[in-house]
Order: sequence, then C-alpha cells, then structure tokens
Amino acid sequence: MKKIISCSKAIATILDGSYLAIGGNVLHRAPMALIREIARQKKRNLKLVKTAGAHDIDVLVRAKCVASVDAGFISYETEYGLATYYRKAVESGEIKANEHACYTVISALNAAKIGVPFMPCRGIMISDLVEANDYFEKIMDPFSDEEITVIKAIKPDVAIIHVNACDEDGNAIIEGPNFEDVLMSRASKRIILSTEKIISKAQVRLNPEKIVIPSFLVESVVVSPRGCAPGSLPGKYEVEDTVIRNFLEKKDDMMFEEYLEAYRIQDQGKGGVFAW
Amino acid sequence: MKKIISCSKAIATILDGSYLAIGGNVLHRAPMALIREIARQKKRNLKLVKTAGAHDIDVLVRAKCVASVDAGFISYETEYGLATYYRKAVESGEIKANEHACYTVISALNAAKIGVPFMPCRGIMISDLVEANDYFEKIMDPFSDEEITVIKAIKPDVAIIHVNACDEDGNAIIEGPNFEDVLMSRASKRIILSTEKIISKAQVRLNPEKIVIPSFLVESVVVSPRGCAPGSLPGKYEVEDTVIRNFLEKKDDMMFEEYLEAYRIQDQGKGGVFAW
Amino acid sequence: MVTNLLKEVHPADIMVVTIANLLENEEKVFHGVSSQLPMVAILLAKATHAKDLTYLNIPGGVNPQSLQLSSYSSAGYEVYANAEAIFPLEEVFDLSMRGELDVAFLSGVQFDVHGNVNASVIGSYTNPKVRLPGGAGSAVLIPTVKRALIWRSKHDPRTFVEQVDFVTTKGNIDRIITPLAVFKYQDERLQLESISPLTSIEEVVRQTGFEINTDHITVLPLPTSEEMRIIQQIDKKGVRYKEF
Amino acid sequence: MVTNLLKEVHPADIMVVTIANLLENEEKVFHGVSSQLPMVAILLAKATHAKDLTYLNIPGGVNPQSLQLSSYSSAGYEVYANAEAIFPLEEVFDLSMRGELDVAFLSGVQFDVHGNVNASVIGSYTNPKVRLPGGAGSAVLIPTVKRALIWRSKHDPRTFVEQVDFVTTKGNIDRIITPLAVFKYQDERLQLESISPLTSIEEVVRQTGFEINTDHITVLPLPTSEEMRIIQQIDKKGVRYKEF
Repeated sequence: MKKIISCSKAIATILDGSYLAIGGNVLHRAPMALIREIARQKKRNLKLVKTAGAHDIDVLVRAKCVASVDAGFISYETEYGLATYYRKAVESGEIKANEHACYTVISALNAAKIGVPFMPCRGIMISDLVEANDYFEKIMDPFSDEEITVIKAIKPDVAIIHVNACDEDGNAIIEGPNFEDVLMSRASKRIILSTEKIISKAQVRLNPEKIVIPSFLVESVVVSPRGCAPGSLPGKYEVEDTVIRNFLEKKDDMMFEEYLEAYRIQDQGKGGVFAW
Repeated sequence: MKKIISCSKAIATILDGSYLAIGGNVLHRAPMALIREIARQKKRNLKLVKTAGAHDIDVLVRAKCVASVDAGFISYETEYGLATYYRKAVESGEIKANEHACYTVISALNAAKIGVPFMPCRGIMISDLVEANDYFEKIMDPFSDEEITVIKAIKPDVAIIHVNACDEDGNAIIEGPNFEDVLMSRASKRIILSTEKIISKAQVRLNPEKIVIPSFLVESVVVSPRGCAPGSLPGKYEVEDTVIRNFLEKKDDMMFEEYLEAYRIQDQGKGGVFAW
Repeated sequence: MVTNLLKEVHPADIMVVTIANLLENEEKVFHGVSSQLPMVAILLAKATHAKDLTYLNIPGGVNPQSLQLSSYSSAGYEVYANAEAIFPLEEVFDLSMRGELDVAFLSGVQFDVHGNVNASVIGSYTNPKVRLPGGAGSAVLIPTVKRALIWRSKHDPRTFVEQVDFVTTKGNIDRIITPLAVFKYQDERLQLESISPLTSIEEVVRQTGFEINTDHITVLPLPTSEEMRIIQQIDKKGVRYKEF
Repeated sequence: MVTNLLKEVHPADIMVVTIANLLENEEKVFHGVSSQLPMVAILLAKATHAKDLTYLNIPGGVNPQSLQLSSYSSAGYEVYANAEAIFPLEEVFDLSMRGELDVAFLSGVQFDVHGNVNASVIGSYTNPKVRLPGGAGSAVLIPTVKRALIWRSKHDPRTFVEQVDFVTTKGNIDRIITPLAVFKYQDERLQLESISPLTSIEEVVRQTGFEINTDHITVLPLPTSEEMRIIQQIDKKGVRYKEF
C-alpha cells in the first residue's frame, strides 16, 4: 500500500462534483501545488469548503472548476484586496456563495467529525443568514424549550492539506498554526496530503505528540517542496508578492495558462513524479 | 493577582453543592491532593463529573462529600476490582449515579465548551439509558427528519486538574495523556490546578505548543509534588499499591482518617503552604 | 489432543489466540480500561498476521512499541510512550461515531440471546441490587463500531441470560469470547460457534442461561508453541491471567 | 491645537490611540484577518496601560512577543511565533460562544443606526450587485463577545446608512471607530460620541447616511509624542496605514 504518489495521480482520484475541503487560512499554507493540478486537470463542479480562503479559491474559480463555495470570508488580506475572480463569478451567478460565519464552517465540519447531522451554534441566530440559507435551521432545545440555531453537517469527499513533513505512510507534522486542517482531516472521507519533505518512521517515533494527522486517516501523499507558493508556509517561506499581483492584475486567459505552466515542474516534479 | 495559593485556600473556594469536574482517568493523574483536601474540609453535596473514575470518586464518596456522579465507568481496573464505597452508596440510595457512556460525558462537556445547551450523539439511541435519564432526549434532525439523541450540557462550576508543570500564572503542561482534562478546562467556569512544580515564564515561551491550558483560564495554582498519589502520574510515578489495597480492605472510619492524615503534610505543605 | 498438554493450557491463552485470529490486517482496533486480555491479543495479532493493524487505546498512543504490560491498568503510560502518533480517547470515539472504527473490545456483565448487553445494574435501574461499574464506552461504541468483540472471563448462567435486567446497549456485536466458548451474533441471535478444547458442549449448555443450538460447533485449536512463545514474550508478567 | 502638528498626524494614528484606550487591563482581546490597525492598537495598549491584556488571534499565538508586523496579513506566523501558549481560532470562537471573550475586533461594509452590520452583499442577497468577502467571524462573534469593537477606514454615506441591505449580524457592538469619528451603541442606536481633531461635526454629519444627534460630542485627543514613539516602535513599517 504505497501512499507516496505523483501530484497528477493523486488529483486524478478527485471526481467532478466532489465536496473538497482546502487546508490553510487566507494566504497561509494553502495546498497550492494540489490546487493548480486540479486546475490543470480541469475538474468541474467542485463544492469548496474553507473558513477563510483567498488565492486558492480564486485560482479554482478562474479555472472554472467550482460550483459553490462554503466559507466565512473570501478575500486576500489588506495588501491585495478582494478575490476578484471569485467575486465576479458569484455576482454573475456562475458559482454559488454559501455564506457562513467562519465558526459555522467549523461547526459543520465538527458535525461530520463526530458523525452527527448537525451542530448547535450560538450567536448566528441574530442574522439574516439563517433565513436566507437552508443549511441553517432553528430548533427547540428539548431541555429548556428555548430556540437554538443548528448548522448542517458538511462531510467533504476529499481534504487537500499541505504539511511540513510526513513519513511514507502519511504520519504528518504541521509546524506553526494548524488552522482548520486537523479538523478537516477528521471530517473528510479521504485525505490527500502534500508535504515539504518525507521523514523516516524513526523521526516520527521521536515526537509522537507532533503528529497531528495519523497515517491511518491518510490516503495519499504528494511530495511538494514549496507546495504553498505563491502563498506562504508560516515560518518557512513568504508570499511571492509579484506572482499574486500579476495574477490579480493580468486577467486574460493566456496569463493564467502561463501561471499554471510556470509552476508545472515544481508541482509535478520531473516526468510527473517528483524525484525525492 | 497572585495565583499560587495553598491547597487549603484553593479548596476553601469550592462551595457545597458545586458541580465538580475531576481530571485524570481511572488511577492515572487524578488530582488526589486536592481531592483529599475536599474530604478534610467536609464539602457536601458535590456533583461529580468524570468519564472514568476510581480512587478519586471512592475517596469523596467515603468522605460523604457527594450527591451525584456523572460518569461512564466507576471502578478500579482489573487488579483492584470494584469501587466499593461508590457502589455501596449508590445501592443504598445515598448518592445518585447518573450513568453515561464515557463519550456522552465528553459530549456534555463539549456542549458547555461551545456554549450550547446540548450536543447530538450517535449510538446512544439504542440504550435503555435514554429513557431512564432526563439528560438524554431524542429530537428530530430538521435537515433529514430522522431522530437523533441529544445530550444535555454539563457546565462544571470548578475543574480540579493535576499537571506536570505550570508557570506562576497557570500556563500548564501535561506530559503524557491528557485524557479529558483539556476539555474540562474549557467546559468549566473555574479551574484549580495542582502541579508537580512551577516553571519560569521563559521556560513556557520555549515551547508554547506544550501549554495545553493557558493562564487566562486558570484561577489558582496549588504546588503539589506527588499530587496524584496513591494514583499514578503517567511517566513519573506509579500507583502506591499497598495504600490502595488498605483503602479498599480496611473499611472502618478510623482507617480513613489515618489515610487522610498520612498525606496531610504532603498535600498541604508545612503550615498549610507548601514551601516551594 | 494430548491430555498432558491440555492441563498446561490456560483458558486465557486460548482466548488470546482466538481473539487475535479475529483481527485482520489494516484494521483500526481499540480497547479501553481493564482490558489486559484484548491488549495481549492485539499485540499477538500485530506480531503475526496483522502487522499493519492500527492499535488504539485510551491514553492515545497509536501503535506503541515495546510495551511493558501493567497488571493494574490497560490505560497507563505504557500504551502512550513510544507511540507513532497520539490519537486520544475522544478522537477514537469520534472515529467510531463516524463509522470508521473497525473493532472495539468491550465487555459487560449480562448478555442475552438477542445480543443485549447489560453493564449498568443487577435488579431494577432506579433501585439496583448491584450497581455495576457502567458500560464505559459501550453504549456509543457497540452501535457504531463496525465489529464489537466482547470478551468475558466468566461463563455462567448469570452472565448469559434469557433477558438482561437492563439494556445498556446493543448493536454491532460480532462475537463474544469466553473461557468456554465463542458466540457469533447472526440472524439477530447469539449463536454458539465454537467451544474451547478444555470444555464440552454439555458444560457450555449447562453454563448458558439461554437455549443454544449445538449443531455445527467447531472446537477451538490449542495455541501452537510458536503462538505461546510470542504471547510469553509480549506478556512476560502474565497480566492476561489477572481476570481469572 | 497647532495647525502644523495636525498636518503631520495621520488619521490611522488617532484611530490606533483611540482603540488602544478602549481596551482594559486583563481583558481577553481577539482580532482576525485584515486587521493591522487593531493589531497595532492592541500592542500599544499592552505596552502602556494594559500589560495583562491577553492578545488572541487566528493562528493562535497567545501574547506573541517582539512582532515583526506584516503588511499583507494579520494571521501569519509572526503572531504565532514567540507566543506563551497556542490557543487557535476554533478555541477563540468557543471562548466567545460561552461568554468569556471580552473584546473582538470586527469590521463590515455597511452599518445602520440600529447597529446592524452588513458584510455580505450590496443589493439583493440572492442576486447581488456586489458580493462582499463575508463577515468572517462576525455573525457569531458580534452577538456573543462581551464588547465588539468595529473599525472601518472609510466613513461615508454609503458605509453609514439608514438601513443595511442585509443583516449579516448585530448584537454587542460597543463602539465603531472611523477616521472621522467614534460611534457608541447605546439605547439601541448608534450615537455619535466623539470626532477626530482632523474633522468637523459638519463633515461627520455630511458623511453619515443616518441622522445623528450632535449634542455632547467630544473631540478626540491627538496622540502624545510618547504614544507616537511607542506606535512607531511597534509598527516600524507603517502597516497601520495600509487600509488608507
């Protein structure tokens, strides 16, 4: 059961129409190598879920892979402004924005994690979002007879997550913030990891507390050094400023093909299998 | 705001009738120094909550501090057999056993942790426990119109937890298994820590990932070397076999007083304040 | 079968081997507190035909290595240290709830022919004659795990009854393993599947409080010397005998 | 007031000082993404009157030390490294849900006199003219945090409206801080509390889309030179100006 496979092979297992959870937060630790491979393979009608997304969502929307996005916040941060492609696609009706509070995305994933159909949530009750969306309902608490909002479970078909290191079976280490990645690894049916590097099983046994995703949850592992670029891997590498600016400013399709092409060798490795 | 106080002072803040969460699991990392001080101070009508308890529950029941116990399992493990005092007190009607599955205790605490009145739970539905107890209810899932069991929140007034080390503000490290202690620290209104030792703030900053209970959740800190004895602190010290056997076999009240007395200096420190 | 050999065989060893053989490679397997016997069986399976089995426990050590088994606990530091990852109890429950846990070892005090398990009380629930320790994880695990394996060191008519006093839980029971026999839950009934070479069908019938069909019963094999060698290596102190 | 001095003062600096002064010692304070300005204000408060304030953020670094502020993110590694504990986003939300978070910094695109916040859409919800980034944590934090502090770098009649297009959330708003003014939410209305020394009551009235009572308005102080010294030390690169 060899789990280390090429980027192309790993992504080939994702079916059109899948519910896809994407690790990271805004410009940090998004699994961009996997994201770009999804774009290259022209997956269609994906349902994306993330608390706060940016470039990852924008790339998939630009590549026309997306049917809907469940998220609390989709935007680059201050410096780069709005997620242009996402915004236009929602406004034109091309994709559906399933607006959440970031926490209700967490609630929905937690429901899937513990195998229940919904999770109760405070606060959200005072919001037009509850009436406007069928994934929020108000029910009676049977213990107090007071009303409470419940959030419908989201069980992603696949989670794609970038980690700092893992062993050949997928026992994975995340250095720095985990964001919702660990939760996604529990809530999703399958997990595809991309990793900066492979470490030995002996290294794993040295610090079992550092393994935040155990191997028995992992389906496949893609070796992707700089796999978050042009986003950041917190503590390891920073945002590639020019790439993001170009992506946002140069809107013609040719430029997007060039963007995908520029990362192809880095993402796929030589001959499609990274020589690690 | 000095948080390090004596065992006696810390326990004096616990009111009769409080809902009390107890850290550790069976014979491991139960905060026995704090437990014994509760017995010495003759607290009454405490409502205890724990997934799986043993000597801790048995001591408090023997000292007549207890009104009810919410737990999935109360027993010593194989070697020592049943929790004699607990069992007799339930059978005589002196205390009420609120029987849970261990996981429904976790569900109830998770509900308190996220501030909602209940938590849905699978599995428990097929059990006479649901009909027999008012903290389980069946409701309709509004998304599927199927029935699901919900577990009523348990929000303890106080959690007592033993840790391996913390700084003077209560930033705490648990080495080895956390059991439900971290969850209890989030679910409870107040936290009293006992700790093997005090470490400096500089030591805390070296490994912030190791801090499983942050100081802003902690009310007070009691310095208690060997604070889990006669139970074990996993990885540090083992069960004191003879003490447990004597406790279980010698049932007269005099012997119990001797047990409490034997640990008094270790628990309270010289003159009631441990000289650290 | 050699009578001399039979005298030397402890029922616990037959149970350990029987249980180990019920575990398959790549399964995710959990045991809780007071579970020394399943613990030895899991380690035997991992040492033989199920190397890629994932071993889960209460402290959360995934596949702990070179265990020093403890007689007073199966939830201590030894199953946490030298693990390859930490996956604590709450997460194991979650895994079962969402349908991904393959095997959980559970026990109970009364079992009836319908597969009901009682770990709560003897007598009435509100006014019990005996208050039992409680089902621990059973009430959520037995209905949600793919296969619940029940073991019990006692096999008598008070344990295997026509109707339990209280249904703590029921659900995905696969087998119940005792010193005398193995029951398989099939067609909504506990059915006798095999008996220990140390007993007889008559004894099993006599010690079981519900009616059993004695057709097609197999006799369990004795542990091989190789199996005994590995068991003794795993469990030098004999913690597997503690329940007897 | 010296006119020359006024020219040198940036509205962001007045906002930073105003916000810092709204924070109290020992409060637990959280900010999210795109929140450089509150970030500087929190650090200013901690460096002055609120040393024991607990600073929480998305990556989860509690009270991170010696920050190198980043202009493109307020959720990066810098607020995780050199922390005294890790308390990640999900836990911060939990803290607020159970009523223990003192202050959360949030924003929005439209605000109305009733304290409604819109961060969702301009126009109709199902067929929006503009799709906004979304309220991030607002819809659960604003109703549950003890005090929500809203800041916004734009103050114009499109931002402060009679009625928002969509109620993303409302609730425990304490104050809204803009380059021109501070609104306090009191008696179920946004009430003008103070104005910036760089503006006039007339300008605030003109730039606000709902009616405001202009009695009892105070003028915010200019940052002191000591405050400016500390701010410049905290934010060497001037990330607090990025929203302007």
